[in-house]
Amino acid sequence: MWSKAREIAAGDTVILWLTRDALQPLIIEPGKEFNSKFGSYRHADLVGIPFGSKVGSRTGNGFIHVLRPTPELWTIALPHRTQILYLADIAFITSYLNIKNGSQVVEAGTGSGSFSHSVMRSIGASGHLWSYEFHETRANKARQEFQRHGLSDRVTLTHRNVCKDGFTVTDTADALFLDLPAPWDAIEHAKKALRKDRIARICCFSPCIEQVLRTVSALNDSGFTDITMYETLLRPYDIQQTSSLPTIGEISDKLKQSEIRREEKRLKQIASGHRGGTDSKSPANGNSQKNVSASGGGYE
Amino acid sequence: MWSKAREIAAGDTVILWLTRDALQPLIIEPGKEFNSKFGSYRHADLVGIPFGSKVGSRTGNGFIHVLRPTPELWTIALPHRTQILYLADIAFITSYLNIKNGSQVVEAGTGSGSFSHSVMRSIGASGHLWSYEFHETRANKARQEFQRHGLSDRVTLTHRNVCKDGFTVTDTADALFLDLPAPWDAIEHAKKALRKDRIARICCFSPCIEQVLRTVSALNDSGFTDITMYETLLRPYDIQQTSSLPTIGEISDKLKQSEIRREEKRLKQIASGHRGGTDSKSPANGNSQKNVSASGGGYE
Amino acid sequence: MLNLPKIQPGHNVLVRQPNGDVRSIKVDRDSIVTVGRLGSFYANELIGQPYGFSYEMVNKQLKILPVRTLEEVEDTDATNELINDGEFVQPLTLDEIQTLKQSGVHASEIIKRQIEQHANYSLKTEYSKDKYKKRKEAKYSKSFITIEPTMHNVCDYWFNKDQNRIRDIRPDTLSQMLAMANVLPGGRYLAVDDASGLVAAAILERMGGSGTLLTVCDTDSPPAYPVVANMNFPTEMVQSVLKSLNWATSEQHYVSVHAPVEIPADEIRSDRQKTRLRKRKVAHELLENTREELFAGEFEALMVASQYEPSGIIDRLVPYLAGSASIVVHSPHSQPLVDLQNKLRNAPGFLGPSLTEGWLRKYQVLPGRTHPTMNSSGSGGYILHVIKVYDDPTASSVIISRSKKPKTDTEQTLDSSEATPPSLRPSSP
Amino acid sequence: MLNLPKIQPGHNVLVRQPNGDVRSIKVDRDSIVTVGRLGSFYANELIGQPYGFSYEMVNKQLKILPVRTLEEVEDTDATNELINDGEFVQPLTLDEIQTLKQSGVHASEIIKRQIEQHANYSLKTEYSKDKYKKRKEAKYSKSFITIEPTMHNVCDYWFNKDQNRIRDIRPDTLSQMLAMANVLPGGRYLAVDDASGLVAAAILERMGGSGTLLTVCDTDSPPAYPVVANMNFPTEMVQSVLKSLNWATSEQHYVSVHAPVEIPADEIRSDRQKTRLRKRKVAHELLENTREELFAGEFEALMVASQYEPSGIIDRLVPYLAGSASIVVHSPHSQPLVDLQNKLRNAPGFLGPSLTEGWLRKYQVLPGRTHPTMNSSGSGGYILHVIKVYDDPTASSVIISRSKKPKTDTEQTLDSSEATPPSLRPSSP
Repeated sequence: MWSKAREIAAGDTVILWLTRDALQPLIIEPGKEFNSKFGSYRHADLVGIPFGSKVGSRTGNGFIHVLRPTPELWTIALPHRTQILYLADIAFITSYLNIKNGSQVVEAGTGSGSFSHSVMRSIGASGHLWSYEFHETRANKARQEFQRHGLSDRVTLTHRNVCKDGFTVTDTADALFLDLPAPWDAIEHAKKALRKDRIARICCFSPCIEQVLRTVSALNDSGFTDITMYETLLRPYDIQQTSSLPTIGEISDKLKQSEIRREEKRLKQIASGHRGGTDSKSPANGNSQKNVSASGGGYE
Repeated sequence: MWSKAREIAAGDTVILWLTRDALQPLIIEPGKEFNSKFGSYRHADLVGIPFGSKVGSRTGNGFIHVLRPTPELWTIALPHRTQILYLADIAFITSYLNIKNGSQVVEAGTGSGSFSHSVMRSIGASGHLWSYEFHETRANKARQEFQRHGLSDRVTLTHRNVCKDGFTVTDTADALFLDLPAPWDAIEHAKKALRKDRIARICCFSPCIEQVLRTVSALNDSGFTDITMYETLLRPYDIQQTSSLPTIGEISDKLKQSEIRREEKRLKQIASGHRGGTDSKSPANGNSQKNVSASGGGYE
Repeated sequence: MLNLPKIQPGHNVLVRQPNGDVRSIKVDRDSIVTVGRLGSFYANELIGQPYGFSYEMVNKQLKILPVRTLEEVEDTDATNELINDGEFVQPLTLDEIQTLKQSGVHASEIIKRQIEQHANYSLKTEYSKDKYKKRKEAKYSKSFITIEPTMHNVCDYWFNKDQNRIRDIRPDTLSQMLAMANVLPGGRYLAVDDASGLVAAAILERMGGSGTLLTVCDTDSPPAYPVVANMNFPTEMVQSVLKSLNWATSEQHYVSVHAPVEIPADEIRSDRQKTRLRKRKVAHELLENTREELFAGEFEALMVASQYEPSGIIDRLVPYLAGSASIVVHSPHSQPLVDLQNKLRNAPGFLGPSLTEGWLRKYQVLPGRTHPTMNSSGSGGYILHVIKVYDDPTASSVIISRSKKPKTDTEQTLDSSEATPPSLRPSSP
Repeated sequence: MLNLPKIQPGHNVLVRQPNGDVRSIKVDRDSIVTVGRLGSFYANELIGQPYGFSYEMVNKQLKILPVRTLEEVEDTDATNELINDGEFVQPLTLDEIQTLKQSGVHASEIIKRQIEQHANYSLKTEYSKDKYKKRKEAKYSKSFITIEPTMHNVCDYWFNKDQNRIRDIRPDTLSQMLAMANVLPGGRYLAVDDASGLVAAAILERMGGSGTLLTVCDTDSPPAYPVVANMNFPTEMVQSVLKSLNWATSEQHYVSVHAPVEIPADEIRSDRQKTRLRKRKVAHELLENTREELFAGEFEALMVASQYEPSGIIDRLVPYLAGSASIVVHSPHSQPLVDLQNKLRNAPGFLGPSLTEGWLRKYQVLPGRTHPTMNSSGSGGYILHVIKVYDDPTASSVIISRSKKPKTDTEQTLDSSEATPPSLRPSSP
């Protein structure tokens, strides 16, 4: 997979962390430059420094962090060719399908390769992934990517519509994952691809309820058991304001002081019995239009 | 509806709060006694005291709180004849259907009357509820209950299977609520019951997704628009432990002290070179089996 | 029908644009109303109309559009297999579209032409086609739908527009608060509303023009409740019911500094001065009456959605509640209510404090494409609910047998004999 | 096939009873195994079997039951309209059932007889009938299903059995932790596991027998990790990988009080004494080697699920992490991680701290009756994730232009020039 060395070398794929929302993969090719609004960097300057280094811009106006790729960082940084799966789903599916060192895994479609990378991380060198993609351009791009990441020996990528033409392996997969618009069309094929001598598992991912119901029905018709449906999310935890709140005693005091000030003004007006020029826009009845409003209130 | 007087009178329905999980409705009938494991109380003793009073048992072994009924308390305390709707659903449906003072509302089925009570609270004396229940015994029990709660003029309760026989009103309802196993069979009838001169609203409550989808389809076929589906819950907020955590410095010190004690023992053993009787079960090698474990750890 | 809601001159009307955005427009007689960037129309076209119609703006006039139901989309064998990513681009140039628009071509026509020119359109799945059409319609249609100003819709509008100003109160949360407080027509309620009047508006609607709502605010003048404006309540429905004090004037020992001034008649120099003195007297009487109304007590519920520390509010207002009244306190954050709950647990006079958080999920309902909408709008805040009761200290000492029972959650029982801060002790009957 | 998991003598096997409860049973050769109150069987019957079969216990022997798929229930016109509430009672008396059971009648026969005697059965809807039959089956069947000890299943078992002992780590949470820490075969990891070994077990499984897992524990002896026992790992898969220190022995300035004692040969009085001295030397060498391994650093991730204050743990262990390594800290409560996140935001050497909470929902999937299961098991806890980086103080001073940009969330940028507690400064390269 990606480099495991301490220091970055020419040819390595790295992930540039520009900001939390701007991550970008980069292949180190000395001679080239990386330019962005976060500064300018020579690839050559990154060679030999440890992964995880903060690097200042050559031109002095910014910095970046250079990270070792992981499937999780890749998922955030990768060029999206399709809607992709994110961490919560990937992690849960991997866990539920019991994908681990040595697992034989089948997936369709490859899509942007987000799940593929995570699977290849988990199965190690002794496992294997058969990945199918019906969209030819996407398949070719993914193939190049896997090669560049040193994963060619862990994965067999096939351009094929599995719903029509089935899988290329039989009685092989420990785990099979379908991320297709109509997974039910692939269930019978999937059954053939799964190994028969032990428990093997299938997961079908669908955004819409109708798809799920139809898939459940197809799985049941094909003799699968223990069918369950899960939804999972990873929610950012919002830190709650802990500053102490103002009290009604404080606002009460403010209101009283303000009333005294207005009263002084008012008594003056009543006593004088005539209307001063500067008072013309200052209302003089009991209910002033000028609000004393506490912090954060802000009525308009 | 229920008494609005400050003090409890004979004939009033009250809610007895025994514990948070044990609430019970009671009709005050002087001469009777209320007995439970929370003590013994004469109805007569409750007459004349204000609603919301804590009352000690006559026999001195317990107390209860005597509350004014509300639809929410009634929902918790009522005799359940069916699965009932709870606060989150009732509140949301009431809001979404815009049930308010003066609303003309239709519901089927009546069930245990939980939603009915809440509706009659919200519509006031100028509104009306038509409630339908296909189960005769339940219908009769609900009718008695509504009467006892002084609600007979706000509600028309009919024993009827609305899926087969439709509703008794046409062009009348501002809002219509279906809590039926097969709401889709009642949609065409419901359309007739709803008023035509303004926006009128329907809500169908179903526990299963397939029911919802079939209902959506039926609503759409009948020409309803703006169909949405909501799920709502009221989750108790669990207060999180805020006590400060032990530090690794503390446990490190404990471990060191324990090691010194064991070392003293061990050196004594080595020096003496023979096995003391009491030491026979005390392991003497580098890894003692006796754990120093910090609070809360508790490995077994 | 009596309560047939029609759009009246001066109403604030919520309208939904084709892209889903909701705006509030003011419909004054004889004015021209502008709807965002969509266009404008003569307000009189809308006056007298019931809510819920869909209109298209044509030469500043409104054309009612037919109602649309969901269309079943046929699921064909087509997939997006042969469409290259990134190639599904705008088939008409921006200039071409501009020219079509200026020549007065109808939106549906522009969409049709785009589809015709779109090389890959026939290769797409029916779902993709449907999505594409809808997106284009949202972009070119000059239509809007009027939304009935129900409390639910108005709350939803504000929540989407600026949830801070309504202190994160979502429609489901608001509905729970109303249910917990048992608000009903003709009741008497106390409220503290720093949520732009959302809570006050909801109570006012439930009261239906009878009863009393007394709010305590943090301003000299009667509080500005902008949400109430969106409800288009008839004036009398508000004026006969709503009264306000502030945190100073609601104090029992408060002495008004602007009590009527007795000025000898010969010293009154002008009519203007006379008017002022009269107004002052009226204002003072109103204030005193409102104070008396508060101090008379026996309110049926207290609802709080405030920026101020809640236990101080409870201390101040609970004495005016009737026995068995509900106290409902909302907060966007959990901590203030966790603290409050802990206080109330150890105070007599409060029964069954509970702290809850609402959870709401909306689903897109389209035939064959039902799924939860993922804009999970975070929290709608937290609600503390507790019932005011009259304590009886003599009844609390014999209960050891009960409090030993596991899972019997009666906090009152456990602590009522302990010392409690007098500030949390409500008035006894 | 190599990794075909079969039940071996000595394994801890999870079995699901008809009522849904899962138990762990020990399958020792030639023993008799008891499954709760259901019955018992000869362990040898199960040895050598693959996982996932359903068995019925008949005379202490196991009979494999046919696999069951979901049955489509026909939706008839029947409703529960004519059944009186409370009347749908047990049609056979307890005595009658007991007699049937003792006479060796099969469970399915008891259920059939109950149904025959049930006056209202034919009036019920098909759904109700199905529910009734299932309930009865769960009650009388002496069957169980073996569950493969995948990490997911074992975690789920512990979560349901005693979630406190695994610090509320739910299967979804555990999977997220593993993904965030990028655990892979052959890697080198640090872990603090006060969660009964759940985290250690998960890392060990992912490592597949190669690499190093160094855990730091709070006990004198190697930590007891009971969850690991449920995984039935081959011994070598654990022994070659797992090493442990405790909070004392992992300190850099720690000096072992039981360093080898050099006793003159003539003073050694017995073989026993000799053995002790040798063992002592071995233990000491092992300890020193493990310490050296820790201090060599360059670990690829740190995972923490601990009862101890987390920032102290971070201070202690982060110096031994490689650049770009992930730090993943779990807590059942949010507050300790909120505090930690605030600290890390202001410390150099930590990139992108994020705090998340997992959300999981399981659905009952039965034809026509799909709905979320309502035992929403509360929280699976909170996870803080952050990346260890090598700070470059010279690079941080020129960044004002960036930090002014709205929504650019780089906390490091904003504070890296400020004074930070040295305790949070990781070792520099």
